[in-house]
Amino acid sequence: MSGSTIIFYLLAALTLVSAVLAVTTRMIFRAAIYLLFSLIGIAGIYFWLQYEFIAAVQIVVYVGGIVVLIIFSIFLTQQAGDELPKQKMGRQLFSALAAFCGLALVLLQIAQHAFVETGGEVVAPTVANIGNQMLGVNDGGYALPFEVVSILLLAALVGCIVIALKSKPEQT
Amino acid sequence: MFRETEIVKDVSSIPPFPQDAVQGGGGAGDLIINVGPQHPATHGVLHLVITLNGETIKKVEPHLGYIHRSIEKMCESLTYRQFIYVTSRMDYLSAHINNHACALCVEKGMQIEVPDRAQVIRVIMDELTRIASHELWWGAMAMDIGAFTPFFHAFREREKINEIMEETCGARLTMNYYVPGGLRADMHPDFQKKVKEFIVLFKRKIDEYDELVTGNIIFINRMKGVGMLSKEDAVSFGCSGPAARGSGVHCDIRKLYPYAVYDKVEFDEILETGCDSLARYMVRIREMKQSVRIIEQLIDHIPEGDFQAKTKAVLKLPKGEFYTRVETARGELGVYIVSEGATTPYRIKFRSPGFSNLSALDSMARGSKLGDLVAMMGTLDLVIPDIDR
Amino acid sequence: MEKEELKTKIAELLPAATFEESGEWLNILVTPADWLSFAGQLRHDERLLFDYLFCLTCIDFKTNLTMVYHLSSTTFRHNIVIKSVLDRARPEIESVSHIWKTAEFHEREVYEMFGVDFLNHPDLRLLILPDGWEGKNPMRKDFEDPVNMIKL
Amino acid sequence: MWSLTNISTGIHDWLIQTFNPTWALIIEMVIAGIAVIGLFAVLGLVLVLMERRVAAWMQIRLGPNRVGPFGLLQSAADTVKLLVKEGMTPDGADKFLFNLAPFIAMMVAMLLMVPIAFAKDFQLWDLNIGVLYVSAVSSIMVISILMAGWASNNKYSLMGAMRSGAQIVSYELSAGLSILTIVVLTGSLNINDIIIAQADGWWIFKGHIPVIISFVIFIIAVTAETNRAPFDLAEAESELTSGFHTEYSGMKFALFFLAEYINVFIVCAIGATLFLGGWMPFHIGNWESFNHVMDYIPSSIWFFGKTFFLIFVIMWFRWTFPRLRIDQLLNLEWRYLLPISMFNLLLATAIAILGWHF
Repeated sequence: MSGSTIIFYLLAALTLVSAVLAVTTRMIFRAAIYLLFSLIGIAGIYFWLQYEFIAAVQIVVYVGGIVVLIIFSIFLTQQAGDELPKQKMGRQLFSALAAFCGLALVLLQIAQHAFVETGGEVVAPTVANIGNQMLGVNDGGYALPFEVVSILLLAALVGCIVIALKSKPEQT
Repeated sequence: MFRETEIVKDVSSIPPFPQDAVQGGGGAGDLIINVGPQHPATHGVLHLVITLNGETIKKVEPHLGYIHRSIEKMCESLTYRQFIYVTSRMDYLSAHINNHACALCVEKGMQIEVPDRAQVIRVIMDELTRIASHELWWGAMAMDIGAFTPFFHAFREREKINEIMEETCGARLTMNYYVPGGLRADMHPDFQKKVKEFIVLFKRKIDEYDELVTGNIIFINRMKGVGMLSKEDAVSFGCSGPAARGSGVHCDIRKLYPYAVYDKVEFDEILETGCDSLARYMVRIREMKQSVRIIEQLIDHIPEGDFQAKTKAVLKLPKGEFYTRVETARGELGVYIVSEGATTPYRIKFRSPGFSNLSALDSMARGSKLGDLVAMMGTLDLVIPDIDR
Repeated sequence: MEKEELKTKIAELLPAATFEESGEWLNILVTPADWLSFAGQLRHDERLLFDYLFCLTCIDFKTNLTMVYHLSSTTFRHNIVIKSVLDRARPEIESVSHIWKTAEFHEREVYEMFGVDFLNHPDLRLLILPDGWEGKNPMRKDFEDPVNMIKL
Repeated sequence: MWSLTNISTGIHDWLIQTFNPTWALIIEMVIAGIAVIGLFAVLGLVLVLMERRVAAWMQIRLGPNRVGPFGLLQSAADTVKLLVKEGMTPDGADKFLFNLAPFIAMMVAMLLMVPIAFAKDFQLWDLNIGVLYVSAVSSIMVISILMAGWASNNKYSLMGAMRSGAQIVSYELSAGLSILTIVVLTGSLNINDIIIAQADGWWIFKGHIPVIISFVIFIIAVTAETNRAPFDLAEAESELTSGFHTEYSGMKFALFFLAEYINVFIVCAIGATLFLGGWMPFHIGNWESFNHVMDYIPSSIWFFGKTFFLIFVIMWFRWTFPRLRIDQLLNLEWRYLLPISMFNLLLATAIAILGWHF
């Protein structure tokens, strides 16, 4: 086993173990932190694949944005140190079933499709290439999805501001 | 209660902080925090229970008594010569002025004529004390706001005053220099020279203070419109001193009810009408300059003569009630002596400026941010032993 | 306003008051029952306007407790002293904290030190003494604390 | 000429010749790790001493002057003190997260060392997205503060953490935008490319006013991001005693303390790299003779000189300004810095496209 493989397995283990812990822990803040580790593990795998740009974006968006958002909502709603109540048996069974179905689906897909080596030339994932691809309007360009997503985000932002402005007069 | 004789073995027997005792607070989403008794913002053992909604203050409730020494009760068993020295420990930053108030009260009761020399030296000492106190306030307040450096700059000049005090009174903080009828000892031969040197230095340095802090945009933003205390409220809360003069209340005892030689010197009563923390800040800064002005007028004209009037060995105040008030660095200090004709006061009450000023804190702080609270406490210039007594 | 003028004015407002002129300021003796309405008049009367309560305290004369209010006017600069004799066994007087806001703290101090009960005080709790203090009032003359008090 | 490059290439060549590639890589990693930890320790000691000396100088006092010659060993003595102190975990705290938080802070600070070019060709990993990497990884920093604030089960800590979270998330925007100004002018995210692009003059001199504006905004934003005064609301000791690290003691506190200083070093290093040319000596256009004279000063001295100059500036802020209030802090970012830096970025883009820079 080469050093590179060991690193891969370590990262994969970090991702999986913290993902499992994130759903099994009954302390909500810890769950958020385990989720964070899981996301960092994924970013690590991107680094391992030498997709540095994707890895950095993964950290910026998920760690710097989403997890901080989750933590803030925990701060504003929860009491420190409280454990969540234990879930009912039925719910536990249902979620286990759902998780198993998801896993089965993924495994099925992997089993059905063979991984073929691409014969084409290797495209270096440099920033310039990513930029060209992202804003390209030619074949394989992502300009339209990019713009659609930004409009979606803009709509979400405007919605947030509207909600934030609305709740003010109610308090007083 | 934990007396010295009892040793607390079981930590769990110590009652918790009175979090549930807060009235009107504790609603949903409210956060109750204890600022003090050990907290960097309180400059002493003051305990504030603050109800917060987010960063916004809903209620401030002071809990006092951590340094209460029952000075009033103590004075009931001390003679009229002795009790003056206890008052140096009240507002330790204006020890001279506290002593002055007590000495004045005893002199009023005994109808002692204080020699001119003692009067003039007393006023110079009082004003030096005021400068020293305001300097310490300036440094400590800047530190509350987050600027550390002014503290050391202020202490550099305060040290000069302390040296002058040390030479003449033998002490640096709790001076005990005044006795009924005059002064305990004559001034040090170098006194005049040193005071003049200090004044020359200080006039230069006070402009430096303005450059360092007063003109700073962050500082002005932190102070302006913070801790509004309207003129009516200031009077109603019994505020006095710079805290009230920042709201435009004409309350300088040195002008209204002149004592010692304050009616013979020229100085201005500083009034600001901003009603906010910046106004209170400016009052103190400008007051230091007025104090310098008073000292300048007197330092070359200290009359010759006795420094102490001839008094009887045992002082006995006639039966009756005597009230004197002086202007300390924090405001109006009243001394109320009820005498039954004995060698000790029957009842003595110190109307301390800090106690009344503190009572205005709650109404000032409501609705402002937690960060503003330190600015307000800074500009009220609270000295905790003065409040607790 | 001079002492005499003040005296006539106050005699108009409260005929039951008794005066004492030995001290520096005019001393007025009122009964606890009269105090609240009289205080309101002192504060709001256009010729008196006593808006500055600069000292509020209590004296234990062993036979009775005497409340002492030092009042001043920031407009006319006159001072008076109000006294009210309370029953030592059950000292009670109306609170004036809604007339002069500073009275709130001073009354709390007098409450714990002398045990005077201020009626209608918004928040009559211990201020200086530690929580859970029970028993006697430290500033009364008969207070004994063998542990902490040193008798000279 | 003596330089760090020769040492590093020498070691690399020797390792490649002596061991097989896997082992050579592992040994190189170990050496790099030890070097980073060593640099950490040294930087921590130096910066703490420097802070105290700068503070003392501004406050007309002497500062540490007893331990060792000129007090140079003071911070070593402090470290020993902190190491042997009891590290307490408060009752009611979430012990796992409470103990984890300082290590996260430390790890983030260590990870940030990766793309920094300390001297010519002396870098741990020449990432092609170096600048993006720094701003991405530094965003994990906020997690450690939030974690510490939450896990302490202390209201002061929680409030400090909330403040710090709001502050860091906001100021990351302007810091990022002012970094982008340089990225736009250079056309690369790679730190080495950015430095090479400054061979004929540092960006601050040849980038016209937009670069100067973004430099100022960068310094303000990173001061806020590292929780330094006048933006030290997260640990405003006159309001929140010590903010998020109120409950920490002993070595765990020291780790937070150290991480703060290392972060200051890193942001200053990034600032020096982007705006002041990193290890690039002071060059003026194509004036070969002058440039050649400047090249005689080793590149590491240029780098550390610039970085420590910026660190001094940030320390100067701390000992001069009063602290802002939380709403003023956020207003400053959202009302002033962010719009200015957005407009500034547009301006810089126009300059880059039209080729107006020198």
